[in-house]
Amino acid sequence: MNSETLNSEALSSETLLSTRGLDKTFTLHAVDGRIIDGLQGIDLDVHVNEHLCLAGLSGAGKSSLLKCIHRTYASDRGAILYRTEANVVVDLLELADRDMADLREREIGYVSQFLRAEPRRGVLDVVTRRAVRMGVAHDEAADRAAEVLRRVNIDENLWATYPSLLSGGEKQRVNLAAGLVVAPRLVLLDEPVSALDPANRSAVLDVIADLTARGATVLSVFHDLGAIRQLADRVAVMSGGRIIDIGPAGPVLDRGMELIPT
Amino acid sequence: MRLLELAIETSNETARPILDESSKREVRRAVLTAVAVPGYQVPFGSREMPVARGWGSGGLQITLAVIGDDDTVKVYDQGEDGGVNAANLRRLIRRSEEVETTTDARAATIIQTRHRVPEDELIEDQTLVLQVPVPEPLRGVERDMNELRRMHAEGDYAKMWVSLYEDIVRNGVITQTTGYPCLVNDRYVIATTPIPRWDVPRLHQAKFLSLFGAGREKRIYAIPPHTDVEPLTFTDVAFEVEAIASACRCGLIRPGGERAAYLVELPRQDGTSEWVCSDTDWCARQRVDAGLLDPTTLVETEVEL
Amino acid sequence: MNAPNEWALLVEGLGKVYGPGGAEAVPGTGPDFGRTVSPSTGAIVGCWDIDLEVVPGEALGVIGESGSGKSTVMRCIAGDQTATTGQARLRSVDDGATNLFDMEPSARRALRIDQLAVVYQDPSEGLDLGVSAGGNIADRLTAAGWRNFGQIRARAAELLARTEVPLDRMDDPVGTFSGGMRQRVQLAKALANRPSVLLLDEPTTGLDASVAAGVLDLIRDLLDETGVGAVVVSHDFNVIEMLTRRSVVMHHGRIVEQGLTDQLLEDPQHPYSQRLVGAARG
Amino acid sequence: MHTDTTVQQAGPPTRTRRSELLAAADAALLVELAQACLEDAEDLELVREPEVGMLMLSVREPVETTRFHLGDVLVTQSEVIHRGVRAWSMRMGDDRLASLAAAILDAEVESGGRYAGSVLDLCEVTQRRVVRERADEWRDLEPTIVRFEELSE
Amino acid sequence: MGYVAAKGGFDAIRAAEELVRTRQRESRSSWLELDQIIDRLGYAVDRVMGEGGLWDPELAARAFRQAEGDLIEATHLVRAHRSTLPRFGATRTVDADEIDVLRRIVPAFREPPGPQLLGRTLDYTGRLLDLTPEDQARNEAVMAVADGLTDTGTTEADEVADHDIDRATRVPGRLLDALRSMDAVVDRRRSDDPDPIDITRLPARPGSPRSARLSAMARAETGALVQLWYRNILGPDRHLHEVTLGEVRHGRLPVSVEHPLTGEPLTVGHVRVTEVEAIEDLDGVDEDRTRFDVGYGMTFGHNERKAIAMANLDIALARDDGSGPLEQSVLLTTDGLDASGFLEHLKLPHYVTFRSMMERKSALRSDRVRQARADRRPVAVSDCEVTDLSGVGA
Repeated sequence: MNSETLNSEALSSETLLSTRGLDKTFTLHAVDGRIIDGLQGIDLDVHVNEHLCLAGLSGAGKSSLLKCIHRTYASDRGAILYRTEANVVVDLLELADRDMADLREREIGYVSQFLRAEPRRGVLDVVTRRAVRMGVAHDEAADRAAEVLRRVNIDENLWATYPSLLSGGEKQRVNLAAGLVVAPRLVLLDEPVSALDPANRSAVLDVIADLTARGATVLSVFHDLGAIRQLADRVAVMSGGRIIDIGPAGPVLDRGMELIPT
Repeated sequence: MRLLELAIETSNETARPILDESSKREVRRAVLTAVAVPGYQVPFGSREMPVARGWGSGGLQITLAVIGDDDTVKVYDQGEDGGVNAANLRRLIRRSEEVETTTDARAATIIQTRHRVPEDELIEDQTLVLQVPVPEPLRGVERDMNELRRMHAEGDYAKMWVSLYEDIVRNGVITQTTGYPCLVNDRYVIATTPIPRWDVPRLHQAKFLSLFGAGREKRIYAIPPHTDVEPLTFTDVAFEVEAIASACRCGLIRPGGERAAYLVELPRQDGTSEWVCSDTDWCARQRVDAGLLDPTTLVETEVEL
Repeated sequence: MNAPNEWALLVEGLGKVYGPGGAEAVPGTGPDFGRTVSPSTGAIVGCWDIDLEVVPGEALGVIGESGSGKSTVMRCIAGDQTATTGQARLRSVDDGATNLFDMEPSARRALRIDQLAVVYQDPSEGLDLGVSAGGNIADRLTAAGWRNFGQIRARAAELLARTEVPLDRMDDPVGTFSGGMRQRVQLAKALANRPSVLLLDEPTTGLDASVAAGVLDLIRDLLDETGVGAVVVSHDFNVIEMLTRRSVVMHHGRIVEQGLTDQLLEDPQHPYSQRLVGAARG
Repeated sequence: MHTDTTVQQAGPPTRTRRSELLAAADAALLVELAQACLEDAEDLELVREPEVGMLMLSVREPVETTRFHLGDVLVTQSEVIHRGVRAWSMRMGDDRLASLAAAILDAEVESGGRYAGSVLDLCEVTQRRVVRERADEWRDLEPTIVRFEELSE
Repeated sequence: MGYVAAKGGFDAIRAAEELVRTRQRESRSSWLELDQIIDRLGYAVDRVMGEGGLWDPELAARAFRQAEGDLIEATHLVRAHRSTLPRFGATRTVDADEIDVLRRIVPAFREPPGPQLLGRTLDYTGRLLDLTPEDQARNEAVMAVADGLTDTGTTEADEVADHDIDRATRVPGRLLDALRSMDAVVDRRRSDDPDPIDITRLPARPGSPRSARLSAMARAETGALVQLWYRNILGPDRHLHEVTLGEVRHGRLPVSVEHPLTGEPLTVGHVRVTEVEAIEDLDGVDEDRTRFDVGYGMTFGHNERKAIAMANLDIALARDDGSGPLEQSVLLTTDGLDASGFLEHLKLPHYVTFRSMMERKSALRSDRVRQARADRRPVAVSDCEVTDLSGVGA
């Protein structure tokens, strides 16, 4: 991994993650090799312990950016610099697959709106096992799982139920619980509350708000302005695969209302 | 000079041994190899004998090959010198080679046998020749010969162990009856011909040489004197021999008695049975010693042909 | 970041040609030519130029359609087939100094006892169906020198309990078991002597969906618990997605793409990978 | 080279060819003639008593052009010194008397004995018989050849 | 001094033998002459020679008569007799091309190079059991012989001077060579000349070279080889394709040795053999799909069934290269003596082993073992597990 580590000075001390000139296109080989633009020249700094929301209309490239950072998407060019817990700066795009996988397991979490849980496991089990896999002893993991499930309003009656039998909203909350039972250093949130009713939505937003309070850094995509207003320290507005505005949440939101869904 | 007389006079027709000299040498070479690698099945160019394959042709070839002028031969089958197969083989050996025969295991230097080891304790310089119908101990668990060869070469006897494990699981005891598989010299597993389990412990660290001949399968193997022969058993499941369940007709053997011998059953039509010693010559001598039998009523060893 | 992990299994330049010609059969085959049959010799190039690396506790996926060569790769590593060229090394064998392909066949087979275990799609390849579940495990244990009946039974029971085979079926012939249960016994047998690497060839293919899910769950847990390095060959993306973090995609006997499993499934780059994923997910 | 008892040759047969013919000759005629030879010169010494044994028949098959053993053939061979000349014979089957006789007759010719001419006559008779038998056989076999009549203009 | 009660068994054997001898000597019918058997029961004689692995019609006829028509017993007698005979060595290698044909058919072509020579056969004739009254048939036979004596229908040697033409027809080229010229077969001719295996001296085991397989099949029991063929064509084993026959020949091969005094080769006589070439359609992945391959069969005497089965098995074995179970079946289960001897050994006394089996049966029925079985734990049945036997017999 040495070849991929950079001088820790490559990032300023307040920056956890920085994308530099990040491009992403999709080549559709099945459609005459048609190329669709995704991201173009994304330069974005995410500060330590901030909650940065990506805002913009559907198709602006918000999710793509999260996935490129998580390496679920393969970027075309550019760099994604990340300062690890050990204070080493690495370019995530240059990282070997296995090292990226390790980093994902320990530091960089991605929580989508969809639940992907092992079938035939109870809810509590699913969340507990996630914590165990991240190095928490089993009993403590179970305690933490119970706690986070309570916080996202999953009724204890459902804890033994298979996630596949839950409603869409319940699934989303279980997914979030699993993703956050051991908070990663960098949390990538991709529309985590899209299917929630107001009461549950509020509970989940509280949990998310708590992430930064506990020291995590959050880069998120929400489909509604309310969540952004409640959570974001800063907002980056995207359009056509570019970042067109970035700054403290209030002013940015005021400037660019037409580019942000309500 | 009459040509006809000359031709008859020089005829090589008369007194032809049933195994020619070069064949005997070849069998002896195989025997030597077998002794050098205890338990290893040595392939040899088994010849056709005047008895059918499966009727002792392998044992017969060994006996004829190793026999010397000074040897005294005992041939018995099921422990019985007068059994039909034993009598026939003894006659063939005597016709082919000029040797003495006896029924007394103690007096014999070569004992050809089927299914039994003598009750007498054999000593150094005695050779036991066992007739083997199926020399492959693993045949019950594997048929493919290439695979069998591999298993022996690699000492891979897991399948055999599994069959013993399964036996205990299904039956509570090991039900393998005769020909119990034994590990020789900590290397090769052999089939102990179909001798009863009763006889198996006598092969372990025996003073005598055991030679196993399988004529149909064309293999010879050996247990040299003072060789470890261990029946395959789990460390926590004892190897057991056939129980003595009844007293024998000769009156010498009974359950828990001080003498022991392998008994065979003589059933009667009504479902009851009598029991007798399988080793008849040994039994007769025991009875004479015990004063139960008048030796003069017995036929002496030599049987005219 | 921590020190680089040391591989448990390393495969380099593995190639397998069925039929005449050896390496000479290779030109003109592969994804670029859309064929595995050599135009020069008529031989079939099962796989070529295959590099793989697995660290302890890691599962690597091998994805591809049937005929893509993925099972050939696995069988060459397992020793069921003879590789035409290349190397395979296990950390647990001579600290990786020995190329398994150079080993004597007998030594190679002995690896299967406690170093390199295989779970086949068809349980009859890994199990003796006429033998009980316990007996199948006893096979591995006795091969490794176990000779105490009670201990063998205890260990077999422990393994079967772990793989969720009801203990009251322990003494029944595996042939009387359902497909899912057979697969669990196969797993128990494979893990009996704590191998360092486990090869899984379509381990849930052919099972009912719900049964497959259970077996998959079990495999995932076992991989987590035992720290065994694993290669998972499957045409089923759900299996790969659930068990592996990294994968390779095979086509016409070559690796056409490799990467993080979720990236291969969500943003495949190679035209073939796109077609494959599109067909399965579209 | 392949040799064959049916091949006709000009002039008196070579010694090897003579052995072939004596191997094929009628046993009774051989014995009668050999008896006469012995009465003429009673110096017979048996180098090798007539012995019945086997020869492994080695065949080269056409597919791989490799050899295999088809089986054994029973033969009888003898070797004698008669009239100071060493001679040998081999005949098919268990035929000790005729084999011994054939060896004696070979020596008789080789040593220029009184009956040399008779032996050569016997060879000639045998030669003619063998050729004739084979021709007879072919005469019987030849009609069993399948022949298709082609229709043609 | 030992004691024996052996006379019972021995006397019984002798009495049993006497019953056989008496019937053989004192039968009401007349003595069966060897030449009668050789002339009139030729196929039986050929089978005994082939399966006995020893060419000598007279010995085979003798064995057949002594065995009272039991072919396997006759084969056994011939084989056991073989064991007593010295072997002088091997003949000079005879090329199979030297066969002097008595019959030759080529099913693969309408008009092959060389003749379609039917020879002496009823293959193409409806066969009905001939129910001509005995007396009439015998008279006809006697008349025919008388005719033969008066009609000197023999050809004079002079008339067959044109001998070479005859020779070309009687020793026709083989179809295999024609197929090679057409480039229709894979060429398996080897440039090395490995020494053949003598299966009568070295046991043939899987992995043996082809020479061992050919020898084993040449000696195999005809019924066993035919059955192995049939079961593999139609039965569950499926190792064989049906072939097209290239050559089916019956003819004579010379027995040739080196003259010890002149050093030149000579022919001491002939053996009759049946020879078959079987043309196989190759369809394996690593096989040449554009060509055929050929299997080979040859056995002593006239026995086309066996030679055809052998040729088809030969090509099947060549194709799976000793990797399959077929080789083991061919080498180890087709010998008539092995199979029948093993089967018949079941007639020998087995009461020692049976008693051991009975003992386990009663052990399994005992309460202690029943309970152990229920508890899934092992148990000892015998009270004398490993008895110390020292001193018992003294």
